[in-house]
Amino acid sequence: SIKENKAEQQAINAVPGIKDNETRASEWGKNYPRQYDTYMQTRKSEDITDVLKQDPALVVMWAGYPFSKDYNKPRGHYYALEDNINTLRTGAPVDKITGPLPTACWTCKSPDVPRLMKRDGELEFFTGKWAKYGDEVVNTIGCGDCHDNQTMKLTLTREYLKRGLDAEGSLKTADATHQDMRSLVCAQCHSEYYFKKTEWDDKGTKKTAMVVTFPWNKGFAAEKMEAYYDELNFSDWTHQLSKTPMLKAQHPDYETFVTGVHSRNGLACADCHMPYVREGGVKYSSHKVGSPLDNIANTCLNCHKGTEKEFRATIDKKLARKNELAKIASDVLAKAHLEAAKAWEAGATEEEMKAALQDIRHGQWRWDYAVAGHGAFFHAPEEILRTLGGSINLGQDARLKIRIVLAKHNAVDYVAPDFSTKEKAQALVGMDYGKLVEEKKTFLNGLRQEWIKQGEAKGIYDPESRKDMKLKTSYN
Amino acid sequence: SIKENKAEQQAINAVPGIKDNETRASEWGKNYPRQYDTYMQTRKSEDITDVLKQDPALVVMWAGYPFSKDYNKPRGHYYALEDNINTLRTGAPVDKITGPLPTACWTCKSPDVPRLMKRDGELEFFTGKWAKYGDEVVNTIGCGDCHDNQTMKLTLTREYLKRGLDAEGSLKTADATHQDMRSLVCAQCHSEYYFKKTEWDDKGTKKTAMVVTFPWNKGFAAEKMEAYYDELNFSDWTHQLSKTPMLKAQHPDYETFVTGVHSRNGLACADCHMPYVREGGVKYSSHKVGSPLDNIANTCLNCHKGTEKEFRATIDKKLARKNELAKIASDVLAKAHLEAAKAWEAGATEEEMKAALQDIRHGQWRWDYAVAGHGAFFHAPEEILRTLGGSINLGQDARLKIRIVLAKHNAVDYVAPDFSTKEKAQALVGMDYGKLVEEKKTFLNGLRQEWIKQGEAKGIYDPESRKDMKLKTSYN
Amino acid sequence: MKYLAIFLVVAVVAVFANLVHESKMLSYLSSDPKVCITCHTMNTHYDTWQHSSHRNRATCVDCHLPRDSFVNKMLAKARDGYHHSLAMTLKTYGPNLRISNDAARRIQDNCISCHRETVSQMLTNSALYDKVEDGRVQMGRPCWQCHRDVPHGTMRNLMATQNNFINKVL
Ligand code: HEC
Ligand code: HEC
Ligand code: HEC
Ligand code: HEC
Ligand code: HEC
Ligand code: HEC
Ligand code: HEC
Ligand code: HEC
Ligand code: HEC
Ligand code: HEC
Ligand code: HEC
Ligand code: HEC
Ligand code: HEC
Ligand code: HEC
Ligand SMILES: [Ca+2]
Ligand SMILES: [Ca+2]
Repeated sequence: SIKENKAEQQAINAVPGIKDNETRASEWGKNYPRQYDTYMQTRKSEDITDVLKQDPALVVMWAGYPFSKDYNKPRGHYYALEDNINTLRTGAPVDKITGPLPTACWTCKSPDVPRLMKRDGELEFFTGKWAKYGDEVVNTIGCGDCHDNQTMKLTLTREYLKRGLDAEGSLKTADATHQDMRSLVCAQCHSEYYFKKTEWDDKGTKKTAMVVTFPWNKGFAAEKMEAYYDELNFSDWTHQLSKTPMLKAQHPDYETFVTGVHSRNGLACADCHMPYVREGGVKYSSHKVGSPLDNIANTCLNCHKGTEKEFRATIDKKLARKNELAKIASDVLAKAHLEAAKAWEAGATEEEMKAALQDIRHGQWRWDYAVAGHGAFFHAPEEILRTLGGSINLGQDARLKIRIVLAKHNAVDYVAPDFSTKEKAQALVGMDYGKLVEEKKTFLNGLRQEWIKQGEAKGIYDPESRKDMKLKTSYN
Repeated sequence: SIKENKAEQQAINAVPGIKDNETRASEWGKNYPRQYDTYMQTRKSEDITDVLKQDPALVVMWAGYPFSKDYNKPRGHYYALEDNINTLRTGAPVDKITGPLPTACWTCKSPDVPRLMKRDGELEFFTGKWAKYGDEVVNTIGCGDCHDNQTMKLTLTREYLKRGLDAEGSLKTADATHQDMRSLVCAQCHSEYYFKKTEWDDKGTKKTAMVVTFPWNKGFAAEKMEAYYDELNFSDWTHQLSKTPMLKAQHPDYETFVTGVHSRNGLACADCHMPYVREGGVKYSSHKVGSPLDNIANTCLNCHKGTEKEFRATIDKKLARKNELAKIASDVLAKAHLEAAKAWEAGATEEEMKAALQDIRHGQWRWDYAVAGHGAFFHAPEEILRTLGGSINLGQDARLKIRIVLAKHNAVDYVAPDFSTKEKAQALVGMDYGKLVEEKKTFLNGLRQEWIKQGEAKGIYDPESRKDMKLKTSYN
Repeated sequence: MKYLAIFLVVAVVAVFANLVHESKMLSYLSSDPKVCITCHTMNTHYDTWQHSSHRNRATCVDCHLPRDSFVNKMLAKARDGYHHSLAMTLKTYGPNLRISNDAARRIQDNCISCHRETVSQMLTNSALYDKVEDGRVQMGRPCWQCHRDVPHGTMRNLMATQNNFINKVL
């Protein structure tokens, strides 16, 4: 009522009292119940969408790389840590030093990460295997990832973002405005990265850190990052079938967003993904970071006229356009890998294959850049379609070159085998999927349970953060 | 002052007194001086931009078709008739029955066309060679193309548009609103067309008309029109090099515009290309149909915030994206034609080539659809980039298939020759350009001059409409 | 039943009286824009108007209420006043208010009445057609399809005017 509104307008601005290094959201939430409640609602986005099943070509394209084992669409922040631990990508370590992945894989999953970086130093944090910190990284993405505990100001808790921004140059960290910060807190994680091998000296001991690094020195565009990687002669892995030195793009959400119309009009991620909501006379940011389409009335319609239905239709159309070109590209690239494998088998030389492999590297990079950011079809539709057009061209160029090699080795009629289901594709690349799942389950029932207990014992783990968690994976 | 304004207002509302079938703009202009003055300013857009020079691949892609001889970017409506007569495409007829082109080529160049359609009947109008009406189609695009002479209401003077709209179905002619009409008058000409061969009976004599027809029955998208043409087994010509039954897309401005964001928000062509301007106290429609960028303040900035510089930058970026993919596509397709020619030469069979030629047909159609509307990169950037992505894929698919055929005929190493300049490309397709120009000049100094004189004699020609006209062509 | 009826009547009167008091409803009879912002839901619109070219040219009622006759004006005012009060009390409104068809028609009439000279050619043009895009408004096309910023700007969420009239929790 009108009277209530007046009262509510006054009842605000409680003074925070949050301990340093507090990583438990429920503790912060005591002071900020509205933000906490909405934050906890990210668990409503709980469905697993298996991308490898949707487009099995990806299994072929990533052969020899963890992504070929398991890759899903993102869910709510509530699940970030859980999914990281459950994915087949992180494998089944049995102790602190078994792999396959490095500590860096925790980086974007928890506020325990900045805590550990402070405690152990950034280089030590990035040294060793993932399992090393299993009993320390115990809370999913939370307040401490984005806020300063003293002032509640938005803050960057990851140094590598600051280094990335400063190297890129168009927005130096020191110049970031409040509105910029409403995007940059997201850019800490929603950006393309690679692990930079860094030798360092720990009081006399030589160690090797795998430091999360943003490849931004030459710019944000697909071609610019490609040039950066080429110059370093960097590759994420060598493709199992085609032997191409490959690049993997991971969610360049921020980099593509800035090319889009909303960024050019001054919007930040939080404008759509954390819109202001009103309760009585009070407004606050919804911390239910998720699809803005769940709340079109309070996001799009703040600035646009039209109906929810119209906006859904517009977005569907954009998605369909992206999917059309992305599907062409993945089909072309998967075939290129298989045809290259055949060429090697038929006796092709490195010299003969070199140019084609370079095309595969660049073509697949562009495709990945365009699709790995799941929102980019909307954030930056034109840039994405442009990049996919380039990807298709390079992929086909590679196939043309390989076809000539095949002809020279008497295999001009080779037809790539069928990879139309996830199972067929996994069989093609010789993956023992059953075994991966078995090992993973052993890990989940064993070491993983230990981690929870140890976290609890140390008093850093927040049981609230996994309340009613159900095991949902692509394989169970 | 207010007094002045009132006076001006009365002048503008004067009752028109325009004769039926009046095609001379200066006569209409006596009643509507503001509209006439701005209309005459379309002559300020006078520069010829030779597209074949910009991208010589087009000469190869259109080999055997008039477009390979001469193709420029559009200029102002003031030049429509002039350019139609001057282009090498219309050749050098010597009398009323020499070709190469049909009467249909006048269709979108003059208000004399609806006059003749009324006088002779639509089918008679579309029968015979272009030169047949050289002394009747004498005034460039003018008032009578868009307005009713009694009421000044916007009106559709071309029946084929009505047939097209009704067949397509999403906007039936009878349902067109005032705002729709502000686009539909343009759609009479700014649409993709083909000449439908139509046998008819002229009081006992069998005649064949080439009727301008819009291929819209299945929809406006590139794929839909393609399906329409495929179903009819229609082709505009058979490619000189690759022997492909080709399709030519001409300026699908309207069809692509409707997929874009401005159309979805209810805008019409006239909103940007004929913005309201204010003189004294009254707003009227600028009839200087041209680039809205000449008047950003009255167009974009009327609805958008921002600076002229920002809008120019946005548009440049869109253009660069389109150009990037369009250049890839034209390069791929030109090579496909040359490689196909080589395959034929090496002894390929129809059976071997069939699938590849189908890919060329579809790939080039999509490219043409995307680029032939010169504003589509802005009107509908996403649809254009999507279509170009598909074009590149099909073009490369064709090349892959042809490469296999080449391999079978011992020509796997064939490299397409250089077509990097207009001259080289014309030489490649064996065009005697010098001769074309000579013949054209003879025509321009001979028959063409006759036409003007006869028009004058008949009292239908408006000398004002060519006041200070300078001969500008790509070849002089 | 009888008691229930009496209770209901009393309740309705009480609610209404409270409403009249709390919302300073009687002040609605004035044409001072400040009247409209007795409800915080109108703050954004007040604020955007106040920063607009029309600040010194037209008040809320100049655009939003009929200007043809005093009776129509008062009738519309009563209707809107009732509707808005009810919505305010029951909180049936969302973060973005949308102009009603009736109100759109009135506004357009008012734009035209002030700018009749300027738009006379447009009126003449539109008079030629029966089928128009937007049947709600005179001329078939709202002025604010082009003049998108007049006078409220394009962003009108009730929380859009930062910190002015509504407190942000921290
Ligand atoms: C500490 C790292 C981190 C930060 C900071 C972060 N994210 Fe995320 N975000 C993730 C991870 C990891 C996931 C995937 C979680 C999963 O699928 O388990 C994710 C998922 C999402 C999703 C998908 C949610 C769904 O329901 O599908 C959206 C949208 C999103 N983030 C937006 C944002 C925005 C906007 C910000 C800043 C306001 C932000 N993120 C900040 C790491 C982060
Ligand atoms: C720089 C930040 C960053 C790093 C480093 C990072 N991630 Fe993520 N991760 C994200 C973001 C952001 C998302 C959600 C975005 C998406 O996939 O669309 C995500 C999503 C996920 C998901 C859920 C979706 C899926 O792919 O199934 C898993 C699992 C995951 N990451 C595992 C890993 C592993 C394993 C590593 C190390 C190899 C890693 N992450 C390194 C930021 C990061
Ligand atoms: C993914 C990043 C992210 C996480 C995690 C996060 N916040 Fe926020 N928070 C934001 C952003 C962005 C804003 C908007 C700040 C602004 O515009 O001033 C914000 C604003 C706030 C505000 C200021 C008032 C408001 O609502 O705008 C409070 C209080 C707050 N958050 C508390 C929390 C608490 C408590 C948690 C943990 C339960 C949390 N935040 C987790 C990003 C985050
Ligand atoms: C804070 C304001 C704001 C919000 C919130 C907002 N937009 Fe926009 N949007 C803009 C601006 C500004 C433009 C640029 C066009 C213009 O100047 O009007 C734009 C352009 C667009 C376009 C045309 C460009 C294109 O890519 O096709 C679409 C579609 C669009 N927005 C959809 C949405 C959707 C869907 C949402 C909600 C998820 C949304 N917008 C949220 C301000 C906003
Ligand atoms: C103008 C509104 C708007 C802005 C600003 C915006 N987004 Fe989005 N975002 C969307 C929409 C709409 C989607 C599509 C949601 C869907 O498909 O359900 C989306 C999707 C996403 C997704 C994928 C979610 C999923 O589950 O597939 C991520 C991640 C994401 N955005 C992160 C970001 C980040 C990070 C930023 C800032 C750099 C940002 N967004 C800025 C509107 C916006
Ligand atoms: C009778 C046919 C016809 C009609 C009707 C017509 N056009 Fe054109 N238009 C043409 C032709 C032909 C040209 C090319 C003239 C040339 O290059 O000689 C052209 C050129 C143009 C150009 C390029 C001008 C320049 O300076 O570059 C624009 C823009 C344009 N038309 C827009 C429109 C719009 C908007 C409408 C409706 C309001 C319209 N046209 C109606 C036939 C027409
Ligand atoms: C359905 C309408 C229509 C028909 C039929 C048509 N044109 Fe055009 N013509 C246009 C439009 C619209 C333009 C301007 C658009 C553009 O090229 O971007 C144009 C532009 C031109 C130009 C100037 C630009 C250039 O290409 O050099 C010439 C010359 C021309 N046409 C010749 C012809 C000839 C020859 C024919 C018959 C084969 C023909 N036109 C048939 C509508 C038409
Ligand atoms: C290419 C199409 C086209 C041509 C050619 C054309 N007009 Fe128009 N004319 C329009 C459009 C569109 C309008 C806007 C009508 C509306 O919105 O009701 C218009 C409006 C008018 C109006 C109404 C007043 C106004 O300015 O809005 C007059 C008078 C007029 N034109 C006169 C002429 C005269 C005289 C000529 C020849 C010199 C001419 N027109 C040529 C398309 C054209
Ligand atoms: C929202 C504004 C807008 C609308 C509405 C619009 N256009 Fe355009 N149009 C443009 C802009 C901007 C350009 C690019 C001009 C340039 O590059 O100089 C353009 C370019 C063109 C060109 C190419 C001109 C040249 O010389 O290259 C033609 C032809 C054209 N438009 C016709 C149309 C037609 C027909 C319609 C309606 C079906 C239409 N336009 C609707 C803004 C618009
Ligand atoms: C199709 C777009 C469009 C529509 C609809 C439209 N206008 Fe305009 N209006 C314009 C343009 C463009 C100008 C700028 C003319 C100039 O400055 O030369 C303008 C100018 C004006 C001006 C003069 C502004 C100044 O700077 O002095 C007024 C007043 C105005 N319009 C009122 C209206 C009213 C009232 C309506 C509705 C009845 C309306 N307009 C509908 C496009 C439009
Ligand atoms: C009569 C109003 C109007 C005019 C005139 C207009 N626009 Fe728009 N424009 C819109 C609307 C409405 C949108 C959709 C976004 C929204 O809802 O805010 C839009 C969207 C856009 C966008 C974002 C979509 C995209 O394709 O990237 C750009 C850029 C844009 N306009 C540029 C221009 C330019 C350049 C001009 C002048 C040639 C222009 N506009 C003229 C109303 C207009
Ligand atoms: C009692 C509080 C209150 C006062 C005082 C008030 N409004 Fe409102 N108004 C509202 C509410 C609540 C809504 C939302 C109604 C809805 O969404 O159904 C609203 C909606 C509107 C609308 C959009 C709906 C429509 O009717 O078209 C307009 C316009 C409007 N108000 C104008 C005014 C003007 C002008 C004044 C001053 C004369 C005013 N209001 C005074 C509370 C108020
Ligand atoms: C110059 C004319 C004008 C004045 C003065 C004006 N308005 Fe409006 N108002 C409009 C128009 C036009 C719209 C419709 C906007 C739309 O639909 O985009 C509108 C819409 C509204 C709405 C509906 C919400 C919406 O965004 O559509 C409210 C509420 C409103 N006005 C309140 C006010 C208040 C309160 C005042 C005075 C402080 C005021 N208006 C002054 C022209 C005016
Ligand atoms: C009570 C009278 C009145 C009403 C109602 C009114 N205006 Fe105005 N408007 C004015 C005056 C006075 C000016 C200043 C005129 C001048 O300087 O020539 C003005 C200026 C303008 C301008 C030019 C300044 C600018 O902001 O661009 C536009 C456009 C305009 N009005 C449009 C509208 C529209 C649209 C509406 C209806 C939504 C409207 N007006 C309603 C009196 C009014
Ligand atoms: Ca990477
Ligand atoms: Ca055609």
